[in-house]
Amino acid sequence: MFLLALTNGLVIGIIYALAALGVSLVVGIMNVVNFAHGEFYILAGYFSYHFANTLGMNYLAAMMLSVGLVLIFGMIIEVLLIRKTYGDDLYSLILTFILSIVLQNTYLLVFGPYPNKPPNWVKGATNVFGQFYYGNQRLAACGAGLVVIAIVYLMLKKTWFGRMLRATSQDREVAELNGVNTTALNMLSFGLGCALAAAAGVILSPIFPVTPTGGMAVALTAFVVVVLGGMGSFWGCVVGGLIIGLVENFGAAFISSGYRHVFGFIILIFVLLVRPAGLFGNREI
Amino acid sequence: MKNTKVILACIIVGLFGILPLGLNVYQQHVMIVCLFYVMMSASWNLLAGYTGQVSFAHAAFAGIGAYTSGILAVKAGLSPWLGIPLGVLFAAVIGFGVGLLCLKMGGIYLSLTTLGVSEIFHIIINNEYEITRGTMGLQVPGLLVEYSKTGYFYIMLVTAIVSLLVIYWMIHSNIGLNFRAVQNDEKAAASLGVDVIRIRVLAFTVSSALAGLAGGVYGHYLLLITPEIPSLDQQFLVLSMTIIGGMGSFIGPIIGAFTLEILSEYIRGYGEYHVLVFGLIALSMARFAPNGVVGLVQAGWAKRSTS
Amino acid sequence: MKKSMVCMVFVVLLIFIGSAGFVAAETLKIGVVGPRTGTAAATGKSFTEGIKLATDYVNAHGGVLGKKMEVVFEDTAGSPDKAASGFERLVTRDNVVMVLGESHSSAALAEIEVANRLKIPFIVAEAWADPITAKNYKFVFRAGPSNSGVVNETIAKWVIHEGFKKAYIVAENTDWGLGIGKLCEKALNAAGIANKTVVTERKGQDHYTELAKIKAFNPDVILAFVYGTGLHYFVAQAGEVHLTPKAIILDGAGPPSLWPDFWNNVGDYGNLECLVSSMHKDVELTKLATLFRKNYEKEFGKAPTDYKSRSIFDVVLIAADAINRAGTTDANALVDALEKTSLTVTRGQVAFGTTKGGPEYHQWMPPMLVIQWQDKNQIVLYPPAGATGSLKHK
Amino acid sequence: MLKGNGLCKNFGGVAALNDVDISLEKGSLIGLIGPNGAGKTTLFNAIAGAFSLSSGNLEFNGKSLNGKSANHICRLGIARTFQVPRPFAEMTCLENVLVPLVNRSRVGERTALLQEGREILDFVGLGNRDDILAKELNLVEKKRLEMARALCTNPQLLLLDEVLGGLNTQEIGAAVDLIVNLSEKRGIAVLWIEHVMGAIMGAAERIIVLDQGEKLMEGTPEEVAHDPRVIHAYLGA
Repeated sequence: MFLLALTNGLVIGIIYALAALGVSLVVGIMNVVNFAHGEFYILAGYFSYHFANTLGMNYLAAMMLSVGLVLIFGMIIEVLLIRKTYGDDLYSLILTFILSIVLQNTYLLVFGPYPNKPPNWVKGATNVFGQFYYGNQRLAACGAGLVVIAIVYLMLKKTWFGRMLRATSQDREVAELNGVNTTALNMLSFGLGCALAAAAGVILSPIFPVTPTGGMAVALTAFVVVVLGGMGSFWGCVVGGLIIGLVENFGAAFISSGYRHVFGFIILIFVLLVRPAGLFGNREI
Repeated sequence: MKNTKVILACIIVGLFGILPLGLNVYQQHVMIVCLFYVMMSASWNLLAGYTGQVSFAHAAFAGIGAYTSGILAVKAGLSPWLGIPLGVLFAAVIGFGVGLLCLKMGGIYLSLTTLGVSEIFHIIINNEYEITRGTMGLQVPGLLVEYSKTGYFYIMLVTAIVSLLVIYWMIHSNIGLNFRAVQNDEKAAASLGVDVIRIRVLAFTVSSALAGLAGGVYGHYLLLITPEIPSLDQQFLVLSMTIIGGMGSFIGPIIGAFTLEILSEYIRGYGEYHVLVFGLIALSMARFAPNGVVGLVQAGWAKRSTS
Repeated sequence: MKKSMVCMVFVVLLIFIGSAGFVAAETLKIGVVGPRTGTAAATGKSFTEGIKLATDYVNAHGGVLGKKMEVVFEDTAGSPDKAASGFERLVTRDNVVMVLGESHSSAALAEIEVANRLKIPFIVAEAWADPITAKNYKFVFRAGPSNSGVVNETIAKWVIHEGFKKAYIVAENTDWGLGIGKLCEKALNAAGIANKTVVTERKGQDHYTELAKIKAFNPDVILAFVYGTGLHYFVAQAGEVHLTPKAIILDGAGPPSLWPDFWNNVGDYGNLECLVSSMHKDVELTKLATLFRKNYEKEFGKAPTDYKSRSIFDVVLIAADAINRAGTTDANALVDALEKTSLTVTRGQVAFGTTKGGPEYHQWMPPMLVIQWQDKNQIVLYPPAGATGSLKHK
Repeated sequence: MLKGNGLCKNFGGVAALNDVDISLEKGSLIGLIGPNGAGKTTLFNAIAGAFSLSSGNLEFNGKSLNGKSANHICRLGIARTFQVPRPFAEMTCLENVLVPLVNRSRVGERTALLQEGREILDFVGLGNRDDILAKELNLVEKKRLEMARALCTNPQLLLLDEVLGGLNTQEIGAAVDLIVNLSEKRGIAVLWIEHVMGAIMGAAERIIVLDQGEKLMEGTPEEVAHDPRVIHAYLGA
């Protein structure tokens, strides 16, 4: 039981971190909390399902294409809705909150109420520690999650685009003075945030099939992880995801499975009381 | 000037007083629901529109009011007439606590924390189904011995008027001035002697208590208290109504609540589409007219007076 | 000052627009309640299909009281409070003479209170909780399964019939899940079958923890009372952790295992899963059942899967029949007519119980089947009279 | 009246203030100068209670200010202005000054307070702008509003942060007169950060010079102007 909770906690933790990464990025750079994050996740899940199952595409190509389409969709949303709200973080929160409800109901209309699941990449289960069987798809998703996280890390630290993003997230005015086109950058980084949600969506939807209203739970967990880790902090996101994953699974295994999600919230509130800016946050709030 | 306002208010209240005579049962029901949303939006507006604390736990506080009174009625046989005040008190106490918890947080941190609080509350209701009956809903006794729509209409009307009077008094007193100062610039307000902590916690407590009141009366009107009352969907409605009406103005949420509730009754005929239509209206209002109907009217007025 | 006056006038105007009367109906309206949105929106879709076929059938056979029958389908989103207000709206706004449907017990329990208060006959189709009829409300009927009926007549008998020794009950935390879970516990204890129960959240996605607890008990059969997507997750994950196919899962509701995406969501782990259903193509009890299948295929271009489309079809027919026999829309006369119902529908001949005191009052229990998926074919296991095969283990 | 010993403030390991002593008498007018990033505004924030000190002691009229909140310090009689004006943008000028007035004393008739508010707006030269929203004011007017609000708290010590920036020569003259007037006629002590050297050198009794979080020197305007360390700090290397 202990080992199962540990394994599941780590795997789910990585997955949480991945889902939260997009939120964290957008908060860090634009100071916008995207309430509709989960809906972008769901959209990518539906896309990859329909590309792979309805159109018969290769699952990898379906995933890539879905992420790309959500990236573009995210940029369109930025232009239409988010651009007007810069500087007023609550305004963007309210707008994206309404957007999330609109998207949920659009999905219900377009994709129908049934859960949709893209094909598994791998089959079967692996016997872990000789103790229990663990789904291969979950292990694969965990691996894919790690790969995406590593790519994001390298992109932030090593590329020209990443430097520009970090410069902007530290001091927007200075970045502007140094010739960074922040309008274009905002559009790109919002799109990127959505694309990360999409990446989480295509990786996870074979395990947890997508439903029109499924995005809210994803977004909630992502918010908890981001606030816990500290808004805009890369490592905060990863560590926060792991903490929440482990706490929830150990809580569910040894205390009460019904209160699984409450354990995460309680940890969050304790951390906020001690460190109002989260574990890795240093921004003045 | 002040007199015209008072007279106008009296006329409207009077009109409402005789309204049930001209309405059928269904229309009376719609009016009662409208009044519930008036209370919810106006009290959320007190917190979000006047102190800038965009809480996502407002519906949860309505739930606290409703469940406290409902559980007391079902488990202890307490009359709702006593249960509702206790629910209000309990909501106020929890609101005070959440206000304290969120003190050091601003803006989105506060919003996300209240979201968490609301979620915890939701999970507790779902898990303690032996007490709350979970998603199944708690069937509670009514406020009236003999069920009567007209009776409930008047109860709701009186409660709404009392709530609105409390809110009106607050925003036009020194407290309201401090609320707005805190919302505009917390640091500047503190430097000018505004006790920011007291003001923020006060706003949370009062607003939560009013939500608890609205939830309690509503629950005992529906005779059924479910996790829908403290749900995020409900929060969405309250937020949309306030924004569409006009956040930060006294009359805005009242207009928003009536407009959207009546509108949603009309578009309900479209089945699955109604929430979508509702959301699209809210979205375009929030995007293109962030000050709501009141803002539009004011802008129109300003235009006319300058031209 | 003038601004607020304009606003006030605006409010008052709106109220009076809102209060404007509604045009009187030229047709005779019947209301249906059910989830068109929310987690069980799929049921709403099945209901819509069934309603379409039933309306066409009734109107092609002369309508009701010489008028055309029209069905107004009100969304409950699966939540009790929306259900109660939706029910009330059907009666007060649309002036329906009777209300039918519902598939969530929690919603139905809220609706029967309204039906009783407004004195409107209400025929429940697919909400199984016993108290719905056990409350013995004069205006409430059920032409569909009840928890105790399903457990005592079908599930428990099947478990004994197959000779299972250890059972695990998985109940979602709703009126239906908890209610049927308790009844199962009782029935299994009475039969001396070792059993344990775990309660899960309706919207839960990750069941690994619960599955580990179940695996430690090593049951022969898992009675899963989880509705909707939750069941798909559960079946897939149970397969992943190698709990199945050693243990057999029974979907205690049925439809989720029949939804179009079931196979896609659970993959091979769906093989050998069992489910409760009231419909199977080889076990058509009446001519009407065959007609229903034919019409359904003609109308929608596919075979009917979710049996709830047929349940609502039956209930609409029962209602139309009662109205025509009563010759009036008076509620008391309708109740009298319903109590005297003797109509053959797709699932057999309907007759409502009239003995007060228990859940049998105003209840008609259609026969239910236990079906097993064997290589994507539905094999009827129980009752033995209708069996088209026998239980397969790995 | 104000006494500070060994004031230190660290931001993530960087010392913004390092062992600064400060002392002010009633009615005095002290200038605070130093290059950008010298810690002037940090010192203000520490005195006004915007954040707490890392170490050191602050006393006002014999009462410790350590750990006191901003509003508490304001009620003790210390008022401040902000370098970048922070008016309550969505409120009228009169409402802006009403905020400190109603918080100064819980009792008091609204009409009397409104009267006092109008007088103070008049005094800073915003007499005809009562009902204008603060966000519609120009920079100079915003600075005046900032000053008016600070005065409405009825302070004994006024902390002014660059109130002259962006003003023309004539406006500077008027502003300096107003500040000197406060100090001399009303007996309000003023601690004044300013970059417009001519003005502050002419008006202040004494000048404190900060550089890189440390107190470089304190003296009369005359002494400061000729001190080589100050010249070096300003011109830099």
